[in-house]
Amino acid sequence: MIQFAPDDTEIERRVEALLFAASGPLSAAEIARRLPEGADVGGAISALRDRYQGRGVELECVADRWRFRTAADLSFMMTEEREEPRRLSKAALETLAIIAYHQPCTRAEIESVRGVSLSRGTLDLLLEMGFVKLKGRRRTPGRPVTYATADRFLEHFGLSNLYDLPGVQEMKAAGLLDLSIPVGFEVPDPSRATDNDDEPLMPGDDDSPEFAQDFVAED
Amino acid sequence: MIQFAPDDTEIERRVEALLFAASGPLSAAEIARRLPEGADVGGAISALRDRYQGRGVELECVADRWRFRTAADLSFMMTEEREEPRRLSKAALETLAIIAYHQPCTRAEIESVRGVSLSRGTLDLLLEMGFVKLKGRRRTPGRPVTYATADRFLEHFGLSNLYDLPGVQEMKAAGLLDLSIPVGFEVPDPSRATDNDDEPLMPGDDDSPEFAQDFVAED
Amino acid sequence: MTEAFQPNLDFTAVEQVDAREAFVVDLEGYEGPLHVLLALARTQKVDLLKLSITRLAEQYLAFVHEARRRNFALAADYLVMASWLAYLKSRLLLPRTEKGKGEEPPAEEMAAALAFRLQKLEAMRRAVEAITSRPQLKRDVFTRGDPEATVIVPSDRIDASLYELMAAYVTQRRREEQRRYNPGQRVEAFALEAARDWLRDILPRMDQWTPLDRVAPERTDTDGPSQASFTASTLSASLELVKEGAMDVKQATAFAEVYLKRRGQGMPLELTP
Repeated sequence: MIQFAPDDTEIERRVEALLFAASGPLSAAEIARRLPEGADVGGAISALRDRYQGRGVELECVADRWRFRTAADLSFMMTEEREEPRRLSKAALETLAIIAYHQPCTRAEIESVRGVSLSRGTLDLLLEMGFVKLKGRRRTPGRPVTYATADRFLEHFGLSNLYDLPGVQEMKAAGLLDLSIPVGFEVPDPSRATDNDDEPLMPGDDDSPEFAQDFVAED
Repeated sequence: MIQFAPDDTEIERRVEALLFAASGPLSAAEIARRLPEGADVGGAISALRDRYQGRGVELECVADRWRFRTAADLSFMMTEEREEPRRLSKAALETLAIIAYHQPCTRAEIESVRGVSLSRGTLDLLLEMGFVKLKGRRRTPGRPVTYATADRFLEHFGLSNLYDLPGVQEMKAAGLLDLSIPVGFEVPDPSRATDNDDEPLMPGDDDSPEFAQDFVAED
Repeated sequence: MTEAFQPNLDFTAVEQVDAREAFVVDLEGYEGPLHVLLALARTQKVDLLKLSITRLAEQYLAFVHEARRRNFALAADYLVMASWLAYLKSRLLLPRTEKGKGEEPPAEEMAAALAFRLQKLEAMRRAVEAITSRPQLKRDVFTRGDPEATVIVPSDRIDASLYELMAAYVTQRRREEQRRYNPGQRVEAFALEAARDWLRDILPRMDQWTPLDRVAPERTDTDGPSQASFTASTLSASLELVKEGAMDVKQATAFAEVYLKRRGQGMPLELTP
């Protein structure tokens, strides 16, 4: 790229870009190192400072280094409106995956696939996010509650119904199952799951908080 | 803190601060949620866009969201910030382009455009990088899975939406984005020997791409 | 059909093409027959719509011939394409007398379709160039290097794709499979049957309320069942004996010690120290 000797406006642009992209505050010397010899860094910084004066973002000097930060009077926007990131933990994602493919399934069944016991809160989180719902009770000793995916799950993953969940073919196509496909590996088709073994929840079962509490206590 | 109804300049300041502070692109709705009721977000965004036009930092629309980024012509300065990008093979790029321009499309459709079967590792790399996502299933026999591009693709290449894909209108006008081959053309393919038994196309098939309908139905 | 295209493979054709286009056989650069055809079509320097399919077929056959002469191992689909093109070419050259085999579309249509496919592939090639020449994130353009400490995270986005869901599922099923083949993880249980025999054996001596853990057999073999399994199975077996009316069980409160005692007469239990 041919670079003509840049004028002051161009130097200002470059300083602006550098300060914006930098991962921390930059000193004038650090900035100068990335500019053509003899560039007026001081002048560019002070021009930028004036330009951003009173804007939503301001140029600030801390310990002889420069950085952009949002205007102090707008800090209320940064704190009050902050929202918790909703990132699914590995455990949550894995649990969700098992419920999706093996639904309806009990907590014990989830644990048997995962090989570790479900930590407190994993299922709660999925229930709270509306990805998973209580489905019924298994007609086996202890009558354990079964879980299934809820509508929000389909919405989030853009599936029109459970039949659309990717199966073995797609797992292969995506390179997830290649060399060492376990013998007899099968992925259950949740859309053909039979609920015959399950009984419906009693009225109030699914929204009674004590129940969820109970369940958590079993951990 | 007492907040008087802010004027347009103040709204612009706030939008500027929000966009600067955000870790990812923000949609107009996400910005509006953090501003007083009735604030003209669209006006503020376009004012900001003008203000930053030609500066070292610019306001850009990607995947229908807004973000500040450094000016493209200054990339030569950003050596320290640069991450070594994962190099996509020619096959992967071609696959990505086919998915981008024909989405949602099936694996078989991608293969038919390229005339070769997709090698292992092509699609899964794109999936893993988050450029491509599984979209749904085609409502045709076998219900093949369809692929589409993910927001990450638009964000990476700085595209505001899919209509913004280079040349998409011209290609569409030239009929090049139609997945059905105009006449009964089938290059014999040893891996799909039984395809010869395909029914002839029904009249009118070529001007009614079921594909476009799918797109609507699967959403 | 083979006879029909033999004449095309003569050396003059190869040499003509070779001399004219200086076409280098480089299989590494091509993904498949269609990509080769596209590269060859470009050498005709005409609009893909006005492409001479006959000539393209000749060029391709020369390419295949040359590749074989230099002992390149050509994949089957390259050869299938060669014979198909030879066939197409022969049909294009032959005067159209009768309606072929009836079901087959006219050769001109097949040629048009091939041209269309090449156009389509070419369009995608151009698209790749157009897309990759755009400023790319973290290569050409950069977002804020140091977002504010109080980051505003777009709230309606949850970081989980269908691919990740699939990956999470497969990973676990894999692990499950591996666990199944790990003999070290097998859990030995104290069989209920054995627990029942054990209880019946010592029952005559249990005429006092005795804590459960003193009644359960003590673990001696480190490979055998765990102490918890001994205790649990003994409790289960004792409940069966209660049902049969052979013994009583009591527990003062939840989590308190469980006491066992036989019903009726018997010998006193010798407690182990």
